[in-house]
Amino acid sequence: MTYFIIIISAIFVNNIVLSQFLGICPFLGVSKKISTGLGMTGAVTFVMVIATIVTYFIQKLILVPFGITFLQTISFILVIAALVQLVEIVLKKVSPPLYQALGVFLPLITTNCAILGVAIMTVNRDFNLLEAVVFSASSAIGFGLALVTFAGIREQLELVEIPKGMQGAPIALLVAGILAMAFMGFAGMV
Amino acid sequence: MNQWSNFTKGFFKENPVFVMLLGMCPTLGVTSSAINGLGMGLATTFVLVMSNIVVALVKDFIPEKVRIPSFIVIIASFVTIVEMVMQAWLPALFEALGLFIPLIVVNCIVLGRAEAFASKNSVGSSIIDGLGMGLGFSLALTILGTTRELLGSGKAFGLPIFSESYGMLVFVLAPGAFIALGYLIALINKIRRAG
Amino acid sequence: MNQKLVISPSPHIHSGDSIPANMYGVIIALLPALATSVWLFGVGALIVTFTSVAACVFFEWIIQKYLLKVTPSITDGSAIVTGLLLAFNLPTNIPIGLIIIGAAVAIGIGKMSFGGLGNNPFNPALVGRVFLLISYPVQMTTWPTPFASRLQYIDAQTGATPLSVIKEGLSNGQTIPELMERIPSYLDLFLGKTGGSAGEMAALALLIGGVYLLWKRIITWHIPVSVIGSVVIFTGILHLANPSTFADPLFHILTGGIMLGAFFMATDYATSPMSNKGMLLYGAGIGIITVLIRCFGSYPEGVSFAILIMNGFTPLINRYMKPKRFGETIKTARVQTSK
Amino acid sequence: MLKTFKIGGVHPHEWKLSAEKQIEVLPLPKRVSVPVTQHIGAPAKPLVKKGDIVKTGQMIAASGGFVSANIHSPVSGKVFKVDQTVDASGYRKPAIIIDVDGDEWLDDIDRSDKLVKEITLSGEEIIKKIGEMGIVGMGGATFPSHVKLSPPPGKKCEILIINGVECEPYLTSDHRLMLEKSEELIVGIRILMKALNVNKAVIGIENNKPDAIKKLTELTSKEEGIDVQPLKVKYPQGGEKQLIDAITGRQVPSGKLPIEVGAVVQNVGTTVAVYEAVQKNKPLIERVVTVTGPAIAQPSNFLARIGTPIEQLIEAAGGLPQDTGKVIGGGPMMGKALTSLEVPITKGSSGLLVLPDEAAHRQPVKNCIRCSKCVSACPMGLEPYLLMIEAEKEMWDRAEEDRIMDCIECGSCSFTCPAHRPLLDYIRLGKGKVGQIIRSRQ
Amino acid sequence: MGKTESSLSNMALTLITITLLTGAALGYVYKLTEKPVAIAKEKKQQEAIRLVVPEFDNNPAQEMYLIPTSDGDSLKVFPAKKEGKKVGCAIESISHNGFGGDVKIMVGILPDGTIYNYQVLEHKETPGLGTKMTTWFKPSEEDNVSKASGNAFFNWLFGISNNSGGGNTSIVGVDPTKTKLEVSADGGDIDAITAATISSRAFLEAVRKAWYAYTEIVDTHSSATTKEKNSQEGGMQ
Amino acid sequence: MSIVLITILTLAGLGALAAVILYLASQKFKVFEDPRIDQVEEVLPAANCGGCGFPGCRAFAEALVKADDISDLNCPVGGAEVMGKVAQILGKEVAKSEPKIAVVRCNGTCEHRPRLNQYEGAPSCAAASALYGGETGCSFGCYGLGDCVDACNFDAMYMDEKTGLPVVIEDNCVACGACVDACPKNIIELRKKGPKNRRIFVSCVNEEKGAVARKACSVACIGCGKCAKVCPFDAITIKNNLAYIDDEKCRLCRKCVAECPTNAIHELNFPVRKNKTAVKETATEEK
Repeated sequence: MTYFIIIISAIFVNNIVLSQFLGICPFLGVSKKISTGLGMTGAVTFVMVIATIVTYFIQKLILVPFGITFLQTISFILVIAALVQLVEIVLKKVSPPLYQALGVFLPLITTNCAILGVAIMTVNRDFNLLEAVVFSASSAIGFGLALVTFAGIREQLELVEIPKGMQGAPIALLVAGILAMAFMGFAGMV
Repeated sequence: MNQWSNFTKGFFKENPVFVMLLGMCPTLGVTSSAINGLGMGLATTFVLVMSNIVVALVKDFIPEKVRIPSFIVIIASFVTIVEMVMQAWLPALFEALGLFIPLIVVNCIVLGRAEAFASKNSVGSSIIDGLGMGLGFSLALTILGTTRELLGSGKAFGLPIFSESYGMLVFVLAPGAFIALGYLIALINKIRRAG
Repeated sequence: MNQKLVISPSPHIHSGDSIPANMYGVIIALLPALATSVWLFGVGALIVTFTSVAACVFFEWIIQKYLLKVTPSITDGSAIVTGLLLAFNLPTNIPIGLIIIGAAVAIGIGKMSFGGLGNNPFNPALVGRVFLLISYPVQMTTWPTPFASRLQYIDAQTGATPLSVIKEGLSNGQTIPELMERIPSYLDLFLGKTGGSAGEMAALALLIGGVYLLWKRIITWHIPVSVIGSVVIFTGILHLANPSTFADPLFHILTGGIMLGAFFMATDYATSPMSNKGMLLYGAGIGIITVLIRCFGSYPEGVSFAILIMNGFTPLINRYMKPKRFGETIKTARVQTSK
Repeated sequence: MLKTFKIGGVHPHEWKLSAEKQIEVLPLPKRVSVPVTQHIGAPAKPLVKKGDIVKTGQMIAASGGFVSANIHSPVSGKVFKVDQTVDASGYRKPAIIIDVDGDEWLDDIDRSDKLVKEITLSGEEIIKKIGEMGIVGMGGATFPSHVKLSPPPGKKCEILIINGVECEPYLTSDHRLMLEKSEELIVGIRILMKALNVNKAVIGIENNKPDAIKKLTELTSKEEGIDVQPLKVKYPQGGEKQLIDAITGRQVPSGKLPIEVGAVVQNVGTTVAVYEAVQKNKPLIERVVTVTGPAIAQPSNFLARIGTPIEQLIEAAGGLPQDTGKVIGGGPMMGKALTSLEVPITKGSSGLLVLPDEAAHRQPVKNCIRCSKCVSACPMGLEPYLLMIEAEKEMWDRAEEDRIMDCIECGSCSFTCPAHRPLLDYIRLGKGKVGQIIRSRQ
Repeated sequence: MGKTESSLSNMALTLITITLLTGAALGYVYKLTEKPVAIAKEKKQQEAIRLVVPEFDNNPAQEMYLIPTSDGDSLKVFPAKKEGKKVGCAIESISHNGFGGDVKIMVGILPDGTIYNYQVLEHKETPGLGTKMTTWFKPSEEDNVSKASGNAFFNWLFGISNNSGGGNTSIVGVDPTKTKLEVSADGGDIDAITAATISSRAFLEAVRKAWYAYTEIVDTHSSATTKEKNSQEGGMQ
Repeated sequence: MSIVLITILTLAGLGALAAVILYLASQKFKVFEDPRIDQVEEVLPAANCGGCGFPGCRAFAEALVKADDISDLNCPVGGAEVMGKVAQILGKEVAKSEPKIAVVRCNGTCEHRPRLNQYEGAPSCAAASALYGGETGCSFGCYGLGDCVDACNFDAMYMDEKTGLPVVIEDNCVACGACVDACPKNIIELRKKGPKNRRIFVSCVNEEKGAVARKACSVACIGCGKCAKVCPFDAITIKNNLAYIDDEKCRLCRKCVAECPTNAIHELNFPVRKNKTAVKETATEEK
């Protein structure tokens, strides 16, 4: 049941984009088309799970035993940056179709604070490995849910005449705000 | 580019938040009050200036392939320093900003300026650039923080302006952050077009 | 012949249908519920409805005239519908200031920021309602008791809604059969003799309005049926699984905003899907999310949130659930050739 | 049992003002102008030149390709000139203009009223004859009939459908034809059945023409293989694909011809013309035209020669009313607004509708409120609101994906739109553009 | 480009150099801030304790000891003494049933069993609603001040009535044996924060837990000497 | 001191590991790519913010390298400076050819061309042209519904309310040709801008015979051929009853302008004509 709670919490109740404010840059940046949104979601899920696993071991095997948890930020981001680059290089060679689908989004992910944020949250919450994996995967799905929904709305808004002053970022933020408001309905569901 | 305009561009013309839409996560995440916004802005400014200096200093020694990792390490170390210093001397703010302090490291503004400006310019102009951008960022965060605090709880910088009971709670919460920023950007756009 | 002939592409005749006709149809359909509300809550219902409608029309007019600089279109009735629906979602003892804020948010944020009628991806009345609910939870969750103080407005005697009684009781460890004692009979619920927002409790009156809308072909059956159907099925399953924590389906559809939501809010043109299949999915989504929030969330009622959330999914539904094309029964190659 | 098509459709007011009016023969005009393009496909090549003397029924322009049709002189007289004349669109198109002098017909045309039942020609000969006589689809599409009757190799026609639906409001020409030329119609069907080598034919008639249904049912009760199918009144049932769906339950796949589902559809008027061509050797030189409109003094059905200026028809129906705002060639749903009254009647002119000024104008356009009424009205299951926006914003890729090319331009969407949006205007535009793109891709 | 080439040795060398330098810098700063961080943390705790119990002159943090509760948590108890005499004890208590997660509070209980004061240490409740718990359960002076500050017209417009502050909201000075520390909706004696019953319930649960823990100390070590002994043990921990 | 040591060792270790793994991986999994992508990426800010609409700077670089025309791609972080450099690398700046400008070849104002009917369809020339020939007797002339104005991205066109014809704002026109493509009647043509913006052209595209054309529009070209006869440079040809002035051959002598019986030939930006000698002078000057 705890896993179920983690999943529901990460996807709906504490959605990383709509209530935790993580990953806003790609949320606003890559949400103009549904297809791009889907690709980004795939890439984020992939990297987020791997990054969480790797940083989990770094935390448990290096930082905590040596009493140097203050190095969390720097070592996590170093690992994530290297990991993203590694995944990109490997994917490009091993599976070009997958690279086409996901790889193009990989550079964006280094600076996606959702990845680092989820990695840090995972260790802060003292999850075990399986919980960490479940948590990161559902966070990524929550990200994807918000992103794709948002992209859908934006695609539809492309078709109508938005008042000039509201075009672009303002209307996107407004939609995100209303979406966040709607998602507050899930409050207390865990 | 003259140094003065280099410094001031971050305030309005190229404001990282309102115009370039960078660093959105902390912008939205910590601005439930003006003071938090300001604190976050200043912390980011510090990291921005310091990493700009260091990147400008070492730019010629870094091989291409490890450029990004190197910059990230430099930035991350300053973030860690900020983290520790705040924890020691500003524990209240440290708690209020929470997760977003380590996340300065992935703030697009910091890495973006390091890449776009500091890695190509002298130390002096990098400082000015970092300072200008950082203060512009702080300004934006403070404005947004004040707006949200005022609308949400009737206060500005913690000082009561009107009774808290009138406040629209939404503005303190996540949705209000998006909505307030959306309208602020619309307003800024209008001013920019008019000006 | 001295007159110039008019040239226009076909068709040259029109059905005579118009936006005002649809909007005023909705308004007429809402009248029975308004009457019920006045019967139950008296002057408060009138004040809230009037303020809300007036404020919505006013904000629509002022924004169109001075901010958007277009010809105001308040006569098409859409602002009145928004005002009515907003009012129907508010307690009848809500302070006037909040109604005005709600109307400003509904029209300003929910509708005009997107360019006005038809462009808004979210139901304006619900944007206003949810905004108020989150901002002023205290005022938004104290409802007057029916018949208790029909001549009083703000200081009316307050009571709980059946849903909040259930939610409160369950978290106290009581069981559904125990709590049912404290709830009016289903007949009373059907007639609307219970606490709740201005226009949402009178299931019968809303049903009459809904039938009118269906008869006038302003809405189709798809959304109301799928909303109510999915609520019945989902709560039915839960009720069968554990009758002591989950109330029965009839209770669920008679209480709260299900009827109002299913017939009037979810069917909002601009924010609901275009294809019949899409409407069914959308309605089912609303039903399921509503039950999830009611049974597992911390809010006693979830219709508003559920509709807003599904509004968010509407563009995706429109994108991927196309109407049944002519000739689709025979599998054919797509127009676009693979090369 | 009433049948109808499955998806969409609307029900406009019927306005069949001239339903009770017998077909009258219109007097010969003084001068006719016969456009060389009266059909879909290549223009016909003129065979006469200025000053030539022609007889009624004489071929004056020859088919310009496989998909094209011969054109015969509707009158006898002298060719005034071979030049351009204004067509219904206001564009100038080549036409043969003939000054009428008497009414001298070619000798081999049988002008008697005698019903010739026996079909002597073979199937191939019939098709050849139909081609020679310049028969085209007279419901409005003007597709050359001999082409339609020659299924592509490998495809077999299983059922012949006779279109007596006349779903357009106001129009009654097919209705009158079915009543007044019922026996000729039946023989025409037999001829077509022979040409197509099928043994089943169904006449589809909407339920608002009970007299036609009754009469034809009586007549066909003796005929084997020919049935009358009453249909529920719904527009656009006269559309080929909708009619096939209504009668056979089969839906023609996107981008395919009716023969794909084994059906061939012919209009009532065409069928009668086929009878006359095959049995009486008479080319297509005249047709029944309904002249109608709310303000027209005597809404009528005229048998008019091709090339007669519409002015003369309107005159015969009581003249142009004072406050005329719009003159439409065809029905109100799919007809074309005419720019001038000098336009001649062509093979595809099924009616003339004169609308008063108050009914001629469009209402102001409002925002789309996404009510989805156009989606439920579209008989092709498309999303007109979306296609319009896509055409307006020039999103051709998405328009193609959303099957803009399937649109049959029936106008149900614009008819039903409460916001009075010019949906079909833009969809038509988009169809043109997307069509170009598709062609350029091949 | 005048930049160093991307060969293996160069790459590794650069990264190692940079990490070496930053590592050194970080280690140094860590050393530098280690103490202040610890002090800040301690100060925070001290502050919290000072707020919830009467004046004392010992170091309660050093004398802290743990008491397990029935549901598996262990609460920290900080005895406060003045001139060797016990003046009260601060108990750090927690509830897991908050609206947004755990609610962590510090409750001060006087030797006579009444609640002296409390302090909310950590919570994730809804701002503007559950967050009110920081002041809601204290005597209502401060609360009324802010309520009275509104203008009468606006109060009417927003439906804020001035007379709503008077309920039984305070737990300060309350003797839990006599007052039922539950929200009134559940049959208790304390009025919940308006529209935040769940938060109030969680808060009161934490207070009850603290109080049960306290009674446990009193019950198991009823004599003054055992108390003394216990606190010494605590001190040694 | 140990904590400092551990810190240094940990970070250095992680750094070294990252470097080695990345290096080995990049060696082992090398994939050939257009080297210009790297060059462009080099210039880009590498903020990977997604502000350009592409997922990351590299994707943007690829799009830039692939794109034929990079003028509508922009990097919001780097701005014009960066885009300039990108253009340099890719060599995509088009060499400036002889300046051209859009010219509207219809003079069928409400005055010259009486309206015969009234159009009420979608306000789009393309839609109207699919339907019919136009509100006047001339089925070649301007519809006046402004598709060209909508197509213009440079605010270089507007509809003159009085004449019902589009007007080109010369200073803004960049001769992109969008209006030319947008016009269903092919009225708009890109012509040489001419010295001092001086141009001569036939402001009509009506291919009807003279009488018909004249009847529809008082300033139509009737194809009389007088201009062609008078032209000393053979710049004027008559085809389908319509004169056309070849801007490559025209020397702006203006003889044709005076000759045209319907004033269908327009001259732009010439000084007011005083007498014949003055005309000749200007003409020679222009050479």
